[in-house]
Amino acid sequence: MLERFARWETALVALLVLVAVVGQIRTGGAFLDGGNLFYLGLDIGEVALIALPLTLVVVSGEIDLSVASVLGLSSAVIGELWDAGWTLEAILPTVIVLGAVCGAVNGLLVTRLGLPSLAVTIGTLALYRGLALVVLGDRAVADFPSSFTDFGTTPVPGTWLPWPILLCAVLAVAFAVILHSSSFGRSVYAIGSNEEGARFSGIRVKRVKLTLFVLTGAMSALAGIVYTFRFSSARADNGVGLELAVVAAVLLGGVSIFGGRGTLGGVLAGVLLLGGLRNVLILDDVSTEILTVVTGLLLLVSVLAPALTARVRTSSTGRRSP
Amino acid sequence: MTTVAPSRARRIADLVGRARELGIVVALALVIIPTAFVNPRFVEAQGIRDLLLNASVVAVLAAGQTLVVVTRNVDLSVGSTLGLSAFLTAQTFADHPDTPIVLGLLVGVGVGLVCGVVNGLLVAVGRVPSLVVTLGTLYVFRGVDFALAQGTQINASNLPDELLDLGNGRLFGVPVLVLITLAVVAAAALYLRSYRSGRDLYAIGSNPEAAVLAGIPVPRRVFTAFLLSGAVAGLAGALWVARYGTVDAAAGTGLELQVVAAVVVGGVAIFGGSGTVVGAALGALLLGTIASCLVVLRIPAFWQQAISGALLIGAITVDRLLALRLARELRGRSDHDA
Amino acid sequence: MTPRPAVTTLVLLLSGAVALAGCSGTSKNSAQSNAPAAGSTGAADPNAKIKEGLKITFLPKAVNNPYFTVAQKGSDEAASAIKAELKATGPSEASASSQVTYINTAAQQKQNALVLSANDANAVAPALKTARSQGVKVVTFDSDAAPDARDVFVNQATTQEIATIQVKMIADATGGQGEIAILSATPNATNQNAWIEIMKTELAKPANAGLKLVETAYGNDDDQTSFQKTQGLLQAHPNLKGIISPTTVGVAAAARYLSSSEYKGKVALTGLGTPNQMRDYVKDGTVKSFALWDPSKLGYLAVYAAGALASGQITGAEGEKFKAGDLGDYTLGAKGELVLGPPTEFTASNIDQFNF
Amino acid sequence: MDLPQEQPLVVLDRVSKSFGAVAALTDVTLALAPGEAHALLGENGAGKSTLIKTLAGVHRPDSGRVLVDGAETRFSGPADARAAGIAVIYQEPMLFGDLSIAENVYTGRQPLKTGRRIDTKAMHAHTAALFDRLGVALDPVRPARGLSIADQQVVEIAKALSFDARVVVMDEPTAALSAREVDRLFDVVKVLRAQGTAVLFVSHRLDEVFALCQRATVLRDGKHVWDGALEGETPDGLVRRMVGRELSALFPKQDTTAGEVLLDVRRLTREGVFTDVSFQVRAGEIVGLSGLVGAGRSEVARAVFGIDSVDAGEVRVNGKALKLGSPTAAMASGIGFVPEDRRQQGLVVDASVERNVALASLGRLSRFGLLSRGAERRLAQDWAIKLSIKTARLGAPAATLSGGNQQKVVLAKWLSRRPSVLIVDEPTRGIDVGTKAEVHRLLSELAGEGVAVLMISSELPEVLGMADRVLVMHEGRLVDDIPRADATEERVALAAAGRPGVVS
Repeated sequence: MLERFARWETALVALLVLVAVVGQIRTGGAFLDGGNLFYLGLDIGEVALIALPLTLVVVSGEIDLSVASVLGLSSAVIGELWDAGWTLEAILPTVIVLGAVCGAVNGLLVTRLGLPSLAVTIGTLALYRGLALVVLGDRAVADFPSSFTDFGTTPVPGTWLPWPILLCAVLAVAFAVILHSSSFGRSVYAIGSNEEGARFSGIRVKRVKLTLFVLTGAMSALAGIVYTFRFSSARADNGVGLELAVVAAVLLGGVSIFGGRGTLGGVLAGVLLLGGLRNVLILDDVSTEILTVVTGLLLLVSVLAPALTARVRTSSTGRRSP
Repeated sequence: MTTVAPSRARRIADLVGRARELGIVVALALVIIPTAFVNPRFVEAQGIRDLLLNASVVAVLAAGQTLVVVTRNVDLSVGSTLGLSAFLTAQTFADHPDTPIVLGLLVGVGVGLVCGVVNGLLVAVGRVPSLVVTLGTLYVFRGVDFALAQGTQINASNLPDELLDLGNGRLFGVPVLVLITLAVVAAAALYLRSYRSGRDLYAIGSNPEAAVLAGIPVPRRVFTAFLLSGAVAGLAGALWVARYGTVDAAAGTGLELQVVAAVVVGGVAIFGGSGTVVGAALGALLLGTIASCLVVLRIPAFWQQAISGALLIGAITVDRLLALRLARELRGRSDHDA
Repeated sequence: MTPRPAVTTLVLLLSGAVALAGCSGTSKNSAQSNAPAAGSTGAADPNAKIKEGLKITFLPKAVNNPYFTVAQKGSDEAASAIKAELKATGPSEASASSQVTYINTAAQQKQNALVLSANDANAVAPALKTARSQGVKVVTFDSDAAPDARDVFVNQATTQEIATIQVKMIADATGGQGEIAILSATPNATNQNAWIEIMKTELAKPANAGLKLVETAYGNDDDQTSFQKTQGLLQAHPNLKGIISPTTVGVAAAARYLSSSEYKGKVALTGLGTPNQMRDYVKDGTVKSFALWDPSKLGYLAVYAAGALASGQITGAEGEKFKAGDLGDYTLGAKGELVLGPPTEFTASNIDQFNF
Repeated sequence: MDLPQEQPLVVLDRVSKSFGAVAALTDVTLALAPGEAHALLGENGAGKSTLIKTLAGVHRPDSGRVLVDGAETRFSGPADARAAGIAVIYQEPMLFGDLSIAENVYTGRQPLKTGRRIDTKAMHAHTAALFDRLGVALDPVRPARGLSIADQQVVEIAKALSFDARVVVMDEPTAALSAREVDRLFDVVKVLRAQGTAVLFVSHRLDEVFALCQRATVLRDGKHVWDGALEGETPDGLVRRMVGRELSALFPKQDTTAGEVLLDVRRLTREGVFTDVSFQVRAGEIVGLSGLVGAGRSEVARAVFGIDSVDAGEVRVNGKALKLGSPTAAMASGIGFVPEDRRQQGLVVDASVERNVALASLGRLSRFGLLSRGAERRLAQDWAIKLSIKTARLGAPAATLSGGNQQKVVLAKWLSRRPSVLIVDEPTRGIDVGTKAEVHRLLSELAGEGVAVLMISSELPEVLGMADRVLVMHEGRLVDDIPRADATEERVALAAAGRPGVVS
């Protein structure tokens, strides 16, 4: 029972509540205002979309730093194809497939050649962003019809809920089911805790990992679509640096960088906490630099706290086995 | 366990070890020679000097990063450390124009040391994965930098001429900055090759568990690696000021990925245990040279990043294939016992 | 074990999400134009007094850009003159979208006016429109947003003036003969691209027939990149005689490279720069002349315009007039555009009179 | 031989050490005198490893004292133990694969020249000299990666020689050595003893113990059972002390009649690992696979199960050809595999017991990819009862269980799939005697139900007691196939040493 209280996810939710309460007081009620929540939702949309599959990737013991570049590449391709006269109905599935292909390249390099995913995706981080520049160059394509850009700029009628968040919520349920209630998800955890053990239990480690990278690529492309419509601007440099924000959110959500541990709920709480804190601080006119520092500190706390509590726990009960 | 055909196993290992540095030198030649054909200016004195100067800051950082990476860790905060150190160094010179140059450089190194201590303590004592720690301090150091800078920029006109001469001056025709870089690389290489604590870093990265059993003070050594990486990044910050003369809070943003790329291209195993400082520095030179070549060859700027990325992936792939080959050779060689 | 079904489910969901985005074929050609501009509401009352206690947000491209730090000084002066409450805020990196959060926040905080320099004319437009619909008056300065997304644009000088003066300066410095190159900011920068277009027209004129533009490079408004791009330009074009850098970051970096290289004095440089950054290079002969407006005056005028808008003195229609404190009277041009005045040309003889 | 009478070099005095709730050592006393070779005996799990690690400074005792030269000493880490002159050679040596052999020998103690720089030349020369003394020809400059276990051990011994260790602890050093190598090792030990070094020798081969050692200490269940001179003792007597009961009480293999051939391995070859391995296992049969560590036994099992790829050969299960290189295919064909390394390969130790039990049955437990937790729990409960797995709750991480119960979880994972062929690799390593008997009974029952069991084991008594047939491997080849009636300790040992069928 005590363990349950000591869980990181519980701490995150408590922090979220704290941020909401303090934010509400400090901003004179502006924080929990529907309009503000709408903007908050818009701001975290892309990060949340990418964090979903990335959670699975990190739980499996790998990492993908190329996500923001896939987002940029998909945005650039949307712009280029739109300029070439394609219909959006054709462009969007194409772009998602393209994202999946990008993910597959990462996945194949990691699983077939046995390369460390950190190094591979630092490489494709540069490669995909470079391809985005090759595709769209210095152009910015902005003349998308409002029937599509409204998706990124207006709430679901009658609510303050932004469309991307609705999409995100649906997908979050899907991903939560996959990670926590499917045999696939169970395999992901097993691989992350003990890849060798998983292999000895007949789990197709390579195939699972490849699937995760493909999913991440496709979701990053989807985030690219959302991003493009939200700003009604397709550019090659869309989302530069977003990978750090996503990784930070995933780690803050309590996913172990070594794999095998973490929950999707925790990650969503992490995304909300980072986004909410940012929103409160900006509303409260706290300067940008403090924001950066707070992000970094939260990240440090997220890994330090479990490490320290674990050490306190083991020192009180003693180590289990040699 | 009779004779192990020693010379052969050794030869293969040696070859693969050196193949990396050789490979980079060959790659450099492959890049430079055609470019020089198209545009002879590229290999004139000014062109060569520019190549070396462009690579020098990244090479210095790569030397520090190598110390960390061989221990199976990584320091992603170097870009932010450099930025913070660059700004504080520049501010010191701007506020006290009479500061002796060496003292100013020491300010930079000191700032880097402090950052390194923070990283080192968190990783070695807090026993938290370095990737996460340094990702966190990447934000924290940059935030502190922003907070201190408050949107100001320090320009060449605020800086003493002696400092700027350091960035642009030459000694026997070689830019001073390049000489400093060479010195840092040589010192780090010597440390890793010829000092016990330096060899310990390889041992830790090669087999952390065995390192503990062998009585190596693992936390202390890892701490030292981060400390040195921080100090080197601090020095790089001071050199940055000397080189560019203009510093604001954003200096060095995103540099960490370039540095990691240089280290990996230079043949340092991302999971520790092997690789040399010279290789990493050559990796930095190769990446910088390719970028310059593309400009000179008038390849559209947009292609440059894609080509660097492809190169990085190519490098680690070749590495991996070579390593597999080596492992197979060694396995074959030790099954002897006839 | 069978991972298949779970994954299939997800793929279906993903495609569903895409299908959700639209049903019939929508292409560039079939698309209708965007919704009409919000337009100005109500009529201007030229005699209205500027209200006291207006809440104005000042949003630069990025908070750590020295150019905007200077502009902010001017806006602070103007704000205290009209007794407005000015709040400066903004992102730490000048990315296309990072400003949107701050625009939303300004609307959320019920500010009376927002004064901003847009990182991307289109990316900020939807947020600005929403803000305007909530009663926030929007003034852009330095770099415009889509015209239907703001009330007034305070231009530093007309595009024509800025382009012309730079071509004139490079012609003077090179003697009107030889290859020249442009070192710009980011490839998407609205201002720079507009100026470069006009520069090209100017260069096509018979008077400038001796000048040949060989390349446009982008330094991304980053000191190091600009520095290295300058190097690249010089190596790629051995006969290069001059560089125009219409951005303060680029011109300073280029000057810094030239002054320390063998090209010093052989390759001319001009562009837009701040006197403090360029002083040394003008004095050591690397740069003969460069131009700029006074950013602090730009900020000053922008805040006055915001005050006038928020008080109903003007609405953004062409021909409306208002008094901008020490700067005197201004008249709005077409599409709600204000022009600060012609740029100042700085040379060794006058540079010491300026400090910004 | 006279017992040395001087003051002991090192004494462990009533040392206790526990990990969590498990007491690994209780009041154990051990004294090592100069010039003696002292055997440390006990079954797997008796506490030998913990005792060695205490001597090595890895573990700090919870109570009791460590005396060096009569003075109480505290080792705060391995470096302290080494400084006190204690060298430990682990069963599977811990070398730095990326570093050269010479550097492995001189880690942290490299010879220096001016400016405190490492004198590489001297280091290589010293290492070569050490290898000369040991009579081996290893190249000091080559990297340690890829060395055979025997060679790695030589490196470790050279390391001990290099700092003139006064106490050398050898943890089953001969397990992976050929007879000639063992002779050479014994020569080295004699040299060490002549220099006044104390050698603590851990081995399961009692003939070696009697050949080499003068005194012995026997541990059982973490407690000191006996110590004294070996003169006058018999192997049987020692085994009784180690086991605490008669041998016949163990290994209850029922007699069964062998049925169809279920597992048929034909000319399986993985280059550099094993060559041309062919054998069959029939329904109801337990086939022992014996041989020295490193002879290729586990590697054959891994290849059959599809973990490693093979270069030639085929495997048929129940008459059908098996797609090699795919554990999934092996499982589908009815093979179950309890691997050698329980913590690394058998279990996901951080995951709960029920998840571990269900791990190999995920496909059967889910519909449309969605896992039924109820079915998972029922499966785990069912098997926890069948195998009497002792755990507080099924949701507890597998890491919290004792070794024996962990092994039962691994068995449950595979048995729940109802395999027709079960491969077990060292099924009783490191588990207590009681559980060991349970595992044996279980294997016997399975065979009785018609399962074909292939059992790899390094414990000869276990193999001899359980197996219907014993296959023996030597250096990657199958060298002997001995029916139960002819299987004697001597014959198996000779075959394992590469001299099959030369029983007089």
